Amino acid sequence: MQDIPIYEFTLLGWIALLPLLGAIFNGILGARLPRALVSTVAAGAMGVAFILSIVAVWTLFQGRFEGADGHTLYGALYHNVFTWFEVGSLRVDFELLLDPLSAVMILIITGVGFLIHVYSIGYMEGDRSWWRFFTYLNFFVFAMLMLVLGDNLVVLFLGWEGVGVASYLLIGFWYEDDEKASAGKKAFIVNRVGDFAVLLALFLLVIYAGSLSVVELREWASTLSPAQVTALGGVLTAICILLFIGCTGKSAQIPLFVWLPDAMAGPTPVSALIHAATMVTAGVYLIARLNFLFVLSPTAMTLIAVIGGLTAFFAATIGVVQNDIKKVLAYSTVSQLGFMFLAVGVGSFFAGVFHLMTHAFFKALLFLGAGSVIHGMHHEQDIRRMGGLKDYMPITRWTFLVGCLAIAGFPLFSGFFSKDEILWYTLANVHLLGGVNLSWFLWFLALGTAFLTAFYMFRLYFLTFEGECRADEKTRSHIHESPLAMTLPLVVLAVLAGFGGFVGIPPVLGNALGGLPNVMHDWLYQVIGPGEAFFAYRFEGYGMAWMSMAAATASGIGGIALAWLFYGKPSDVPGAMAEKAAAVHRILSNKYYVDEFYAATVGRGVTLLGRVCHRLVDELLIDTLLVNGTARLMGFLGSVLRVVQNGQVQRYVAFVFLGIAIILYLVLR
Amino acid sequence: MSSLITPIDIASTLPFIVLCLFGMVVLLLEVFQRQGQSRSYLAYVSAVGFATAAFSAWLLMGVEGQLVFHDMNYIDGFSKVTALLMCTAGAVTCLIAPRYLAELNADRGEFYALILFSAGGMIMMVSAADFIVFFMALELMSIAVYALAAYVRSSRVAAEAGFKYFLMGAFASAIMLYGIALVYGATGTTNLAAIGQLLSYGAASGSVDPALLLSKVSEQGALAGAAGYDTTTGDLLMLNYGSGTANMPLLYLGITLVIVSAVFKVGAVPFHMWLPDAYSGAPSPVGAFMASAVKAAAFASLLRLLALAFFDYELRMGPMGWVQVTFFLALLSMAIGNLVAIAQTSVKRMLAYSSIAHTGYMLVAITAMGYGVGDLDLGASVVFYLFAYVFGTVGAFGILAYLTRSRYYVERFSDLNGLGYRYPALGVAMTLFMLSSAGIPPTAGFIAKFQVFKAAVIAYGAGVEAGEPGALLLLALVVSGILFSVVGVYYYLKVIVHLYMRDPVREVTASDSGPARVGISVCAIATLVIGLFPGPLLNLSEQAMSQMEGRHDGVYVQYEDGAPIEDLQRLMREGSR
Amino acid sequence: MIDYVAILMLGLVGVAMCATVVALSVLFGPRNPSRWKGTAYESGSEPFGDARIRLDVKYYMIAISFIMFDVEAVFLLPWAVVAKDYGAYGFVVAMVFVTILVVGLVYEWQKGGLEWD
Amino acid sequence: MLSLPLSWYLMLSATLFVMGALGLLLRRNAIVAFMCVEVMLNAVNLTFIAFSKYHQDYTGQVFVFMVIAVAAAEAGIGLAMIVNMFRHKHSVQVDEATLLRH
Repeated sequence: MQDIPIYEFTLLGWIALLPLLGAIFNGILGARLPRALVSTVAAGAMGVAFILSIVAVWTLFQGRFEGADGHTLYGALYHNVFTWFEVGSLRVDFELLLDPLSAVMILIITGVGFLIHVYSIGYMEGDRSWWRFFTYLNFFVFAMLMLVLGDNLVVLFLGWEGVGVASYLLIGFWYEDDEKASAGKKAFIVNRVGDFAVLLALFLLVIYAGSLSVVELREWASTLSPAQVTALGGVLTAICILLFIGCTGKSAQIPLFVWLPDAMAGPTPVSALIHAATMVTAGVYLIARLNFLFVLSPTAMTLIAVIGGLTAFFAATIGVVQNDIKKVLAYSTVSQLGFMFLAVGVGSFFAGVFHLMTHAFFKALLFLGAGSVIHGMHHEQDIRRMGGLKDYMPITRWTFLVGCLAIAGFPLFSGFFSKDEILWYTLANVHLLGGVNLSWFLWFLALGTAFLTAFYMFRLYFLTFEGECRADEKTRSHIHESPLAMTLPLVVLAVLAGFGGFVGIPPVLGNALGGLPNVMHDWLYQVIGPGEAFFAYRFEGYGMAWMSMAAATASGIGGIALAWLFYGKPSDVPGAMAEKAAAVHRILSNKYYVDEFYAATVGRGVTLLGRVCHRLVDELLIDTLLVNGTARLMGFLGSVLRVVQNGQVQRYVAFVFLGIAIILYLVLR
Repeated sequence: MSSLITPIDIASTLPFIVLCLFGMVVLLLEVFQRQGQSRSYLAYVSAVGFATAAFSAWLLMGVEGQLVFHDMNYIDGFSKVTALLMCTAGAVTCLIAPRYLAELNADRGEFYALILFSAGGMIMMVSAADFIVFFMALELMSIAVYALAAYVRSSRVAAEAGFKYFLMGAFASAIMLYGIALVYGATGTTNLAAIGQLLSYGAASGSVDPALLLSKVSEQGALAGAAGYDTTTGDLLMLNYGSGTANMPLLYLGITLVIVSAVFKVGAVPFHMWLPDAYSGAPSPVGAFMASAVKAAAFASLLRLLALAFFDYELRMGPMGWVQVTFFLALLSMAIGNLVAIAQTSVKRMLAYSSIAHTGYMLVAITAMGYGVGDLDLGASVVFYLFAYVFGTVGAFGILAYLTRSRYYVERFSDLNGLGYRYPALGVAMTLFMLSSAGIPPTAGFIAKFQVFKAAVIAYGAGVEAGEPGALLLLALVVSGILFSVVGVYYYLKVIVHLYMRDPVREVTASDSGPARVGISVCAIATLVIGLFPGPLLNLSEQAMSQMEGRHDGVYVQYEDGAPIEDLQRLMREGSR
Repeated sequence: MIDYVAILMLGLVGVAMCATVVALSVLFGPRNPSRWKGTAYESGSEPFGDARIRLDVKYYMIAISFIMFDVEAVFLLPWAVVAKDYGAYGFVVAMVFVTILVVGLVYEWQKGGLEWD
Repeated sequence: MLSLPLSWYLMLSATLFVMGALGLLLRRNAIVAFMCVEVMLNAVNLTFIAFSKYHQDYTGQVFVFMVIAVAAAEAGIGLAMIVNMFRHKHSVQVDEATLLRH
């Protein structure tokens, strides 16, 4: 493919710098400044960064031209801050690069980030160390921008570590609670396990590609002849799988997904920004960024697809049995991330990034809505003690509903388009090592996931907003709609979640509607085109595409219907107000009856499966064995080994002798 | 007369001379000042001394590498760069010391004199070209540090630490001496480069005509000492070069003993047991000095020894080579250091064990350097690591010293609780040092670890190409290294957690001492700046390695026909396969 | 054989002289015994009791400074042997060496390392 | 003038060295343990002189001078250390110095 023109663009530096400046300012002075100023600085920095990003992307868009293969190309903007270090052949530039892919990312990061900053002003009101919160938040955005803008993988790794640190600090934000502090620690350490794999991959790239700059790596990969590819096959697969291990840590996939549910210990805006919209998608971004590398290793691609599919399904089953409003969303995030990895695994990097974007919209919306609910219910998170909130907080309710429809893939809502794309490519791809059978398997898995997603999301919705309020008197008397600072972002996000999907109309629909273009795909083509061109897809014509879409829609609506069946029954009978006792009784019996029915049918299987996954995989295997187990083992070993040091010099001397003896045996044997 | 001391001799040892002069001046100032007056100004005097020494070392940068003092000493890039390192460490130590000493009413001038003398010893040691000078300098360094360890007379712990450190140190130097004696016996010279040449001749001659070889040997002026032996006395299987070094048990015993005692000084497992006691028992500034300057000097001299004397292929990779030794030592050090550090409750002891772990990482690079065809330039990563490590360590110990008040030592983790908010700058600095030690970007430690592991991976690649045995083991070493550094994050994080996420258990008020603040901030800034702009320092450490005089891999011996020593080594390698 | 006669004679003469001296003192010497004269002479200190008496720390101090300055002879002796050949140059070098020693001595002196009490 | 073969000297010095090392390992009295280190140093001196004679090369003997000086210095510092420790715990038993451990 032809090489891409690159233009110097100094503004990029400022986009990344502004949040950092905000963080430094608040970090040093924040404690002594009035709250208003702190929040203004923090949110202001984000706002300006967002505007600058729009300018930058617009500039990129202006630079478009007709590519050799008839597609529109946009080139890239770069800004070389400085040369970080240069060792022999390896030269690491601290260089920021803006191409269509990173453009999408920075728009999401700064845009959604800005909204969430505004939201936080309302949500964090009255928190003791408010300045600390905004410092961390700004620092996180800076690190995230480093991650997506860095042209060199070492810079990317810097951001990769930075977001880890920021998320650690923010999860443990309310560190007075030991459980929350340790949740932060868990997240950080699990992520480090993934990071070491990434480091190894970088080393291997240094050896075999001789560079870590994405641009140069791309050239290197494009110049590889098939013979070389087969020769390097093992190494390439190793690199890709190592990178993917890093992604499973950062993006919470099997087996390292365990930290994300615990991460809900952090403030809700944090969960929205870091653990739904941006940081956790870093893995998907990395793979899309290096698609030219991954397509060279079908093994890795297959692995990614399978892991993604499994994660999506199992996380969904776990989500079904959660009762904490944030836990449900957490598991649904894991599940949706699984979807994205499924997408990139089957070679449709576009679908992955597209779903990344729509997910950023509706999941941020859902988290913020949940936050608004928690705010209104005075930090009640158990959905069994909610219900009927639609009367108390209408805005939250409607926006939340939009979010639910979007994630459930209800037609013409954003989630519908992206999810359909993923399902279609899963079905149509032919390059997975498992062959067509694997494709079908993954397709059904994804279909089931779509169904479950719709089900538990609307279970959540009905239990929270519909029906009678099950909160106690005291709480109920205080329930209120959230302030404007919180509802405004909700509305904006609701609009995005509602209509955001139309930028990526799938060909099948576009064709039917008279050649509507898939804007998103054309925009991203420059980055992911070559990768996608690598694969062929079966099914000429649109027949199967319609089938897939119909199936997806059906499963989504089916899930909604089932949830309504179980939880949406109109339990708010008019007479309820009259005789409360009877009403309460009826409600109770209703619930009881529903649960009976639920348990008697599909519910039991799903519940069981969910429970098993949760207990077995999550708690036992990961929590106990991998994380705590390892930590304990290390601590235990340490405390055993230190006993050897009994303080007697002569034992030290003895050890020296022992060492010398062993070495001499090694040497002179 | 030929043996006169030339100006270049004096000039090239200027840093050493400056330090010793300042040391003596400080001593005299101390004794001629009335009792009871504050001695803290001596800190500035000795800081100036270090600055002067560093400056003179920097002035010498122009001088091209050469042998001085009758082949006793090198003036080369390596010695200069390491001298800069020692001077920095010493200066910062002197800055963090005075208030601490005053708090423990141990405010006496000997402290600074001893620091100066010991730093002089280090500089001499890393520039030594001969075992005699090497040994003298080593002792000059060690003896001064023994005294420093027990410096605070009122402290039982310090007395015990000093005694243990001394006993183990003396033991180690006896072992090293015995090793040197055996090597001297095998080669007939104590000149490092000459030993290197002779040993590779000896190894090489397995496939080359001994007679020819002997004529070559006796040609070497530096090797006049070796010309005296006769091949007929076969009563010891040491000097018959005709059959290679492979059958020189005493020689190998000697080499092993020398390397072991050098490794002892850097505190690698299982020769590490003195280290935690010494570091944690000694007063914090001394701990800083021992953990930074002394360890750096030990590593630098280890590099020098291996590169000059023991870098022959047979000695490295042969069935009795030292690479396998460093391999196991590195693995053990990383494992034990990191694991035991987790179980510590005292920050000082945690730092001590973590420095053992750092030793392990650096030994990984040394193993890589010696592996396969052997690439001495990979040693640059060690030099760079030393810089990063020194700043982090001195800074951390310095903060402990900064927080220590009379009759209240800050040593346990719980003592740091909540200090991050109480002293923001201090908290940030400590966080930086911990992140750097954990190897998290954008601090110096990350680049350092990156360099070290990269060196190992490169050596692995080269080894695979050359078809060396067990290249995969090297990769395994890297993997385990990175894994253990992941483990390490745990206890470094613990410090940050205590700084920011625990509520204070008791009132800790820092002794706000100006010089200490300066020293700590220098370290903090250096840690960050090196992390962000490592370029210059990387080049400097590359220089240090590439400009090391008498490196064994260089072409320093020519035959009449001009064939370099490499031919011999290659022949010998093929012979040994 | 005859050579050994001389040695024999020498021995005999020696024995004879000792005997003569003792005999003379017994014959003419004055006699007034006291218990102090009866005690053994052991350089002033009491020869009885445990041989492993605990020595005063001061002894160690003196021992330390003695060793320090004693050993320097090791370096000055070879220099003295060749001092002629090296002339002024050698003298200067040796003086540098000695000066350093003197600094050490001054330090110890001022610190009071040389006083017994 | 009969000359012993080099190996005899080496045997002797090696024996001395090992004896010193074992003493350091086994004797509880700090002063004795320290004297054992001195024994090791002198064993090394013997080795040096033997080799120096074997090579007809004086480097070894020069080295011995240095070693003697260093040994003296170490004797000084060592005695000081022991005295210092004695001041604190009124015993010079090596195995009683276990304040620092684990």
